[in-house]
Amino acid sequence: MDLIGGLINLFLVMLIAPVLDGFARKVRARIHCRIGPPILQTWYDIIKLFKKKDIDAEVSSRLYLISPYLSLAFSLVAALIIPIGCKKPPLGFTGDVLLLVYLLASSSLLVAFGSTASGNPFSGIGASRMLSLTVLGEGMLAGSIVTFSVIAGSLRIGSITELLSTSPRLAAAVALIPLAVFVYLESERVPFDIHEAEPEIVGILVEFSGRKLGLIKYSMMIRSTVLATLLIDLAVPWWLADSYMIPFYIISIILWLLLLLLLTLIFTIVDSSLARYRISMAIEGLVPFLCISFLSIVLAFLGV
Amino acid sequence: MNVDLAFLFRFLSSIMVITSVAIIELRDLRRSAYAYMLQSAILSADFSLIAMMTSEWHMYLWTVSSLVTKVLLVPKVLIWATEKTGERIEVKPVLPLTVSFGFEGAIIISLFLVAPFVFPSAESRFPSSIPISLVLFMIGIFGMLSRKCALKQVLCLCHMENGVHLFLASLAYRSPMTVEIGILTDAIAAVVILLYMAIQLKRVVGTLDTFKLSLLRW
Amino acid sequence: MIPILILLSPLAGSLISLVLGRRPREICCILSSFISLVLSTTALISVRAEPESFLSGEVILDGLGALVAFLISLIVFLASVYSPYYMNLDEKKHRTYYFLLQLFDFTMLSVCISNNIFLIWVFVEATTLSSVFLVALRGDPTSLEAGWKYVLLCTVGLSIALFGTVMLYVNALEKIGESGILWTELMRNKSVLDGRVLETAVIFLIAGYGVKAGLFPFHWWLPDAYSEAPTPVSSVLSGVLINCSFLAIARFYLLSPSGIVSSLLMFFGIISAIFGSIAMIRQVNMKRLLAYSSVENMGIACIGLGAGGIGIMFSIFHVFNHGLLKSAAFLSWGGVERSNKMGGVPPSVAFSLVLSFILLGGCPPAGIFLSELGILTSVVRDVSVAVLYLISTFVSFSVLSYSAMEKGLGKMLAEKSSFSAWIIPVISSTISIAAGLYPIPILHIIEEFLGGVG
Amino acid sequence: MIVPCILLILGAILSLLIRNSKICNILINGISAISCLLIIVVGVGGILSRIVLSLPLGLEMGLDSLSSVFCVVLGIVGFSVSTYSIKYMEIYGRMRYYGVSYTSFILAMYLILIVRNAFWFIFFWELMTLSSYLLVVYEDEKEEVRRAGFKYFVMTHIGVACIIAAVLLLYQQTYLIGVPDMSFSSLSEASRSMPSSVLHLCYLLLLVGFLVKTGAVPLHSWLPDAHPAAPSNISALLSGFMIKTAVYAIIRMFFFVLPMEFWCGILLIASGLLSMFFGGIYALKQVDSKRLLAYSSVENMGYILLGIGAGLSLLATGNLILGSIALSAGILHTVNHAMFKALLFLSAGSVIYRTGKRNMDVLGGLGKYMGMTSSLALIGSLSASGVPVLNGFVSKWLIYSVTASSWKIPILPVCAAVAVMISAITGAFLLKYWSSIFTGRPSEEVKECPRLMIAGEAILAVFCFILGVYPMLALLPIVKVSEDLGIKASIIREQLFLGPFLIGPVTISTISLIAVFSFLSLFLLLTFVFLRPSGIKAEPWFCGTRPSALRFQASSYYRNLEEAMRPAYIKIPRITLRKYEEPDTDRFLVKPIVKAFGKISRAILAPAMGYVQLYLALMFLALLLIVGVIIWIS
Repeated sequence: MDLIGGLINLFLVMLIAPVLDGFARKVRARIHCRIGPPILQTWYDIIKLFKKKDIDAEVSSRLYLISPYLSLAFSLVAALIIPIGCKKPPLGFTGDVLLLVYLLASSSLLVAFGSTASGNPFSGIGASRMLSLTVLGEGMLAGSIVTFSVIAGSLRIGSITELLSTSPRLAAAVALIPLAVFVYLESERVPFDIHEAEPEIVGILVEFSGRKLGLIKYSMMIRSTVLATLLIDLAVPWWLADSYMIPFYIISIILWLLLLLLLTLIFTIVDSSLARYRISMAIEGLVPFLCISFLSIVLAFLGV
Repeated sequence: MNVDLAFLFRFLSSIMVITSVAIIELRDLRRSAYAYMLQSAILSADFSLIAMMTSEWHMYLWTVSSLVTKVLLVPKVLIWATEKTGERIEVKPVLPLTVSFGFEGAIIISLFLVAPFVFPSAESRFPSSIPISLVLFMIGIFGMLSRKCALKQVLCLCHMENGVHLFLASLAYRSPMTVEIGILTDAIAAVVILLYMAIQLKRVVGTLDTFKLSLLRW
Repeated sequence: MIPILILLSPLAGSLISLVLGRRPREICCILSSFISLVLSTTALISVRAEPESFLSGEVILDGLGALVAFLISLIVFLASVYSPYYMNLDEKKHRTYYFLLQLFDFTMLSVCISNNIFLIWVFVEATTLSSVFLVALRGDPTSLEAGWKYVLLCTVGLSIALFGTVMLYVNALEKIGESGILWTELMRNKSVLDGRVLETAVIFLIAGYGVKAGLFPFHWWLPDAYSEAPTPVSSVLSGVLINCSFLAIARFYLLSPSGIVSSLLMFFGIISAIFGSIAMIRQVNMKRLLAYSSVENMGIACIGLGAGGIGIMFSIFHVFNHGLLKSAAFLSWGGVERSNKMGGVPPSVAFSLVLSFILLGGCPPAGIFLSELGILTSVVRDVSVAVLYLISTFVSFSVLSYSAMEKGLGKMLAEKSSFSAWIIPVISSTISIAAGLYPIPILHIIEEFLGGVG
Repeated sequence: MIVPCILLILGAILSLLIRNSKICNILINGISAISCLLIIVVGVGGILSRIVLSLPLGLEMGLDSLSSVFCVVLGIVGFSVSTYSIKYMEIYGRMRYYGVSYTSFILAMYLILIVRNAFWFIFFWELMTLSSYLLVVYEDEKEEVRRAGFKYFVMTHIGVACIIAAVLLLYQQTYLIGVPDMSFSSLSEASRSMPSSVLHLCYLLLLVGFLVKTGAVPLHSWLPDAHPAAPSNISALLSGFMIKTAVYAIIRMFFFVLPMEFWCGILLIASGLLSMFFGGIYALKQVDSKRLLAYSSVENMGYILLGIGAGLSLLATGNLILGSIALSAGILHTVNHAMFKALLFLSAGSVIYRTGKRNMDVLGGLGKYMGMTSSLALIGSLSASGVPVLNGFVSKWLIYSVTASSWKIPILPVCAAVAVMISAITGAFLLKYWSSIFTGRPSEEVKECPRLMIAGEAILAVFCFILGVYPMLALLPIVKVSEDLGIKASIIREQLFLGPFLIGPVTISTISLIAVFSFLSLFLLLTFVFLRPSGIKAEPWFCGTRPSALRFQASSYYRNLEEAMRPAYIKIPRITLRKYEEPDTDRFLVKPIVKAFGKISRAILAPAMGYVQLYLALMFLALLLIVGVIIWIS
């Protein structure tokens, strides 16, 4: 069942991720009083990018070529670890949640390395900004995940969700705040879209084009979808089915979709109502959340 | 007989204190050397008195040797050194005369008071020899501290050694000959070496002012 | 009769060298010091727990004396081998130098084997007088100044020791009789002596000989004399002269090793160690730095003496090692001075410099490390003392290794240097390393000596 | 066991005899390489079976799992560094100096691992310190090298003094229990009967002594100076193995010889936390490539100490399984760090070999000419930042997992959270390291490094890869260490905890994860080998500016982050990035002390003004005081 579950996970995530992006674009357009593109527009974009002719940067390392593929691969492996529809993820073991953190971080780190490998100084600036944010973001993520593991007494996502669904705790609620901020941060929305913003000329993607660009964008979407799923899993664990029993499973997958759309809606509204930060402001803005995440560990130990 | 000798001893010792003040305070080096000669002569007399009182025959020898070295040799060499360096009058000392007198008085009084505490069991057959030897010693030190002239410092050293020798003679009069000869030889050798160095100083540095000798610091 | 022969050889050497030519004089000096080295080595090997006495007890050969005599003759031998390389003198000074060097040797050796407390004083004073012209050999203002201070301060200081000696003698005369002039007799009957007078006398003696040993408030002559003397002479002065006075201090201290005397000695030791080590920080002149290091090491040795127990044993061992390494440091620095004139330091000289300096600082394989450790274990009960002690050793270690690296490294020449410029310091460093790695024989001698005197 | 020693000693002697520096160079490094291979053989032999050897003079030797694991690591690192050095050392002179110190350095490190006697341990420890000092000051004509050497020398000797003091305290106790002996076994016996206060003092002294050598904050300040000062192959050895000998010593002493003590573990954890934090954020700021790597070593030592400290405190409180896993994680990270850090230092060395520069602000774009070196450095960087399928990930992940699940010691989960964050910082500064040197517009035209140098690096890179995909290769012998401690290894292996990486009970997830990892690595290889550029090349887009005016300097990579973390850089008023300004604890710990001592020195030397009268007066003042004391007493 694990194998099939894994395949289902992969399939769902790969399918849904661009749709969510399209949904976000639609919502944003509506907020701007535009009609906006169709929801599947992002899918069309990706397919188009895949078909396009590839142009390489002149002075580049081999990593520049392969990093999009690797990034996607890591994001996909991360999708295996996250429970979708069932409390037990397809690839579950003690410490899996930390592996998840690492896979996602590595996926973006590889993109950063790859973009600097293109030899363009602007990508370097983008990469350095991205990693500056990631440092704080990882801290927040780690803090909240450790909180959850302390509360649940386990390092498996499966056990954590199971426990949270039966006995909710205040510390968990506190830990959700930095986690949510991190998920928001990783989905590259205003005000944290500094390293790869639409109106920005510098950024990690500046030298990527064609298939590579498509792969990276796709991998970013998958990453944010996986993270959003993690947030949903930990925030409202009740919708998850206990096992792969078909009816419950399918219901909970539908619930998952709805929750994702809801989350995207919220994020997009926040996104549209905020202005962009300068990088230094963004970094300083994240520090309080870092503190909150470490506070939540203390709360967890206090048994709150 | 013994009583008289003791009185004589005390009398002579008291004169030694006066001579010691003279040695320090006289600005003319030759006069100061003569004062030293006088003091050494009294010291030799003290030695012979000790010899009489204790009937230690080798104290006579000591008398003779101190007569030869301290009364004749050292002043002679000192005067020769003043001639050699051409400095008859010493360099102006650190302290003015009155202050200097005050210090000496204080040293004399305090040592007479303190000595019984420091050397309580060294009761001697020779009245007040220990305080006086200490006075000579300390005044010598005081002279060395307060005078700048190199030759004067040598004189003060000699003076100080007089004190030490008086101390030695009045307490360790039974020590063997070799010891006394050794100690005297050392003393004389030290004085001669210092004088030689003083002459060298005059020749090389051009002055006997030891305050000028402060090139080596820290 | 070995002790007398040990003495005779340098005395004869000094007299003979007056009438010889340049080259023969150097050889004569080397030869005489070599003979006394051989003799003192045999003496060291043959030394017993019960000291042998000669000339109706005036001369003795015990463990302590033999050890220091061995050290003296070794270092004087090394210095005399080194001198022809280093010294560049005109005829008159040449004669003076070799004459006085051997005379100095003679007086120091005499201190080691004298048993008569007055004669100890006489010979310690004689070491000053015989070495003052060695210090002032250059004859320029600074060296004369150093010599002047040296002889004046030491003479005055030693007169304090004479006071102490007289007090001791008078006390002994009453309680023991005529033979109380001998140190061995005093040791044997120390319980008979009047305790308070004994204490006072020993304090005076320590203060007096402390001037010569370079303990803190009395050390002022020491940096001047060391820095102005020609380097081989500095090596002898710092290597063994202060050991002679330390020997005197140790002998008299052993008469009354308790109560106020030991705490006073400890106090002197601590302030000397702290002062010496901290004063080293500011020195730019290496020879002054080494001089302050001598102050520090004498302080450490005094701490050991004052602490008692194994501290005494290790302080004697410390003095032995310090002598070896300090002379090595001076001689290697002499090599650096020489080669600096030619523009750079050859690697071999730099090696000897770094080696001797860091070993002197207390780097492990050397014996000095072992002795410092031993002394530390003896003072470890008293926390404040131990802390001050550790501070001083750390500071001196840092300063010495820093200056070794500053002076020894970085200005290398590929050229070869004169053999004696580096082999001599390396020899004495090696002996110290050997003593550090296998200290049993020396410690055994010291232990027997201490057992012999009770 | 003895053969490598003989070979190395022979090498040292030969290097003294041979005058031709070229032959000498090849000979020294060749002999070292061969003996390192032998050391690997010895280590592997030790893993398979215990070996004990007793020589005269108390020179007992033994190989248990712990020693063997470290031996193998030493062998691998030493072999690749020696291979690398054959070419690298050509740019240096003074081969005889190098030969003696290099061979004795390896020899000392090897013997430290196998001796079982405290005296010889200290002896070889000292030999290692001295020979490494000689290697650090190899370029002693430079002022900063001498300074670094001095600092290294003094700090490690303070450490050695502490170690010796502790061993002597233990040795004293062996007299009391009647086995006056310095071998580890009798010291261990003695420590059981020691009064607890003395034992605690021993612990403290040993901790300080070893932590100095590991370069743990706050005793680290020698490390970032000494590593850049040394030639790069030596830095690789220093960072790759020498600082690990202290880890070995900590494990040996605190787990095997002395009774395990809880607070020692906590101290180790604390210093580990500090090291990883400060090492990480200081590395972020560096512009000197080797200095950056040195701080990265401090950071990684933090991870190792965290693992070992967690192991110690857990084992001491009776959590046998978690504790032994934490210990294994610590050792595994030691192994991994040895591989990737040596690789990174060697790559920095290759850059120095070709350009002579360490300043990352002026370097750039070397990847165009030094393709292989660039790729190898990339593997090192990715491995160090913990990208899965490379080895850095596995051990870091194990450390996080075990600390995050040690709920009984509340500090540990917090450490885990911090460690994860620091890991992101690692990625950040290694990105800076790699990209500012190897990407961008080339700063100068250079040639690729010689094959031998590449080969030396490649060996390490291969190990980074293998240990990343199949960490059980290293973990199996490491778990035996816990077995030596008396914990059944089978129990540990049965814990699903380590599931994917140990041959435990085969579960679906185990297999699938291994499958996934293998797949990922295969994917990586395939893309690396077969993915070809599309053939269409374009100038990088410079947003319309003149390309020659553009360069993203290393010093401006993380300016904003550094500004945000300003409080962590201890009281630096304003971060000036253009200069080589050091956020160094020295400024706050060492320099004030040195300054104060200088002032005291000035003060106490004030009376020494050269006046003989003054000296006399002082002497007599002291004398009067003494007399006063005598009178007062009586």
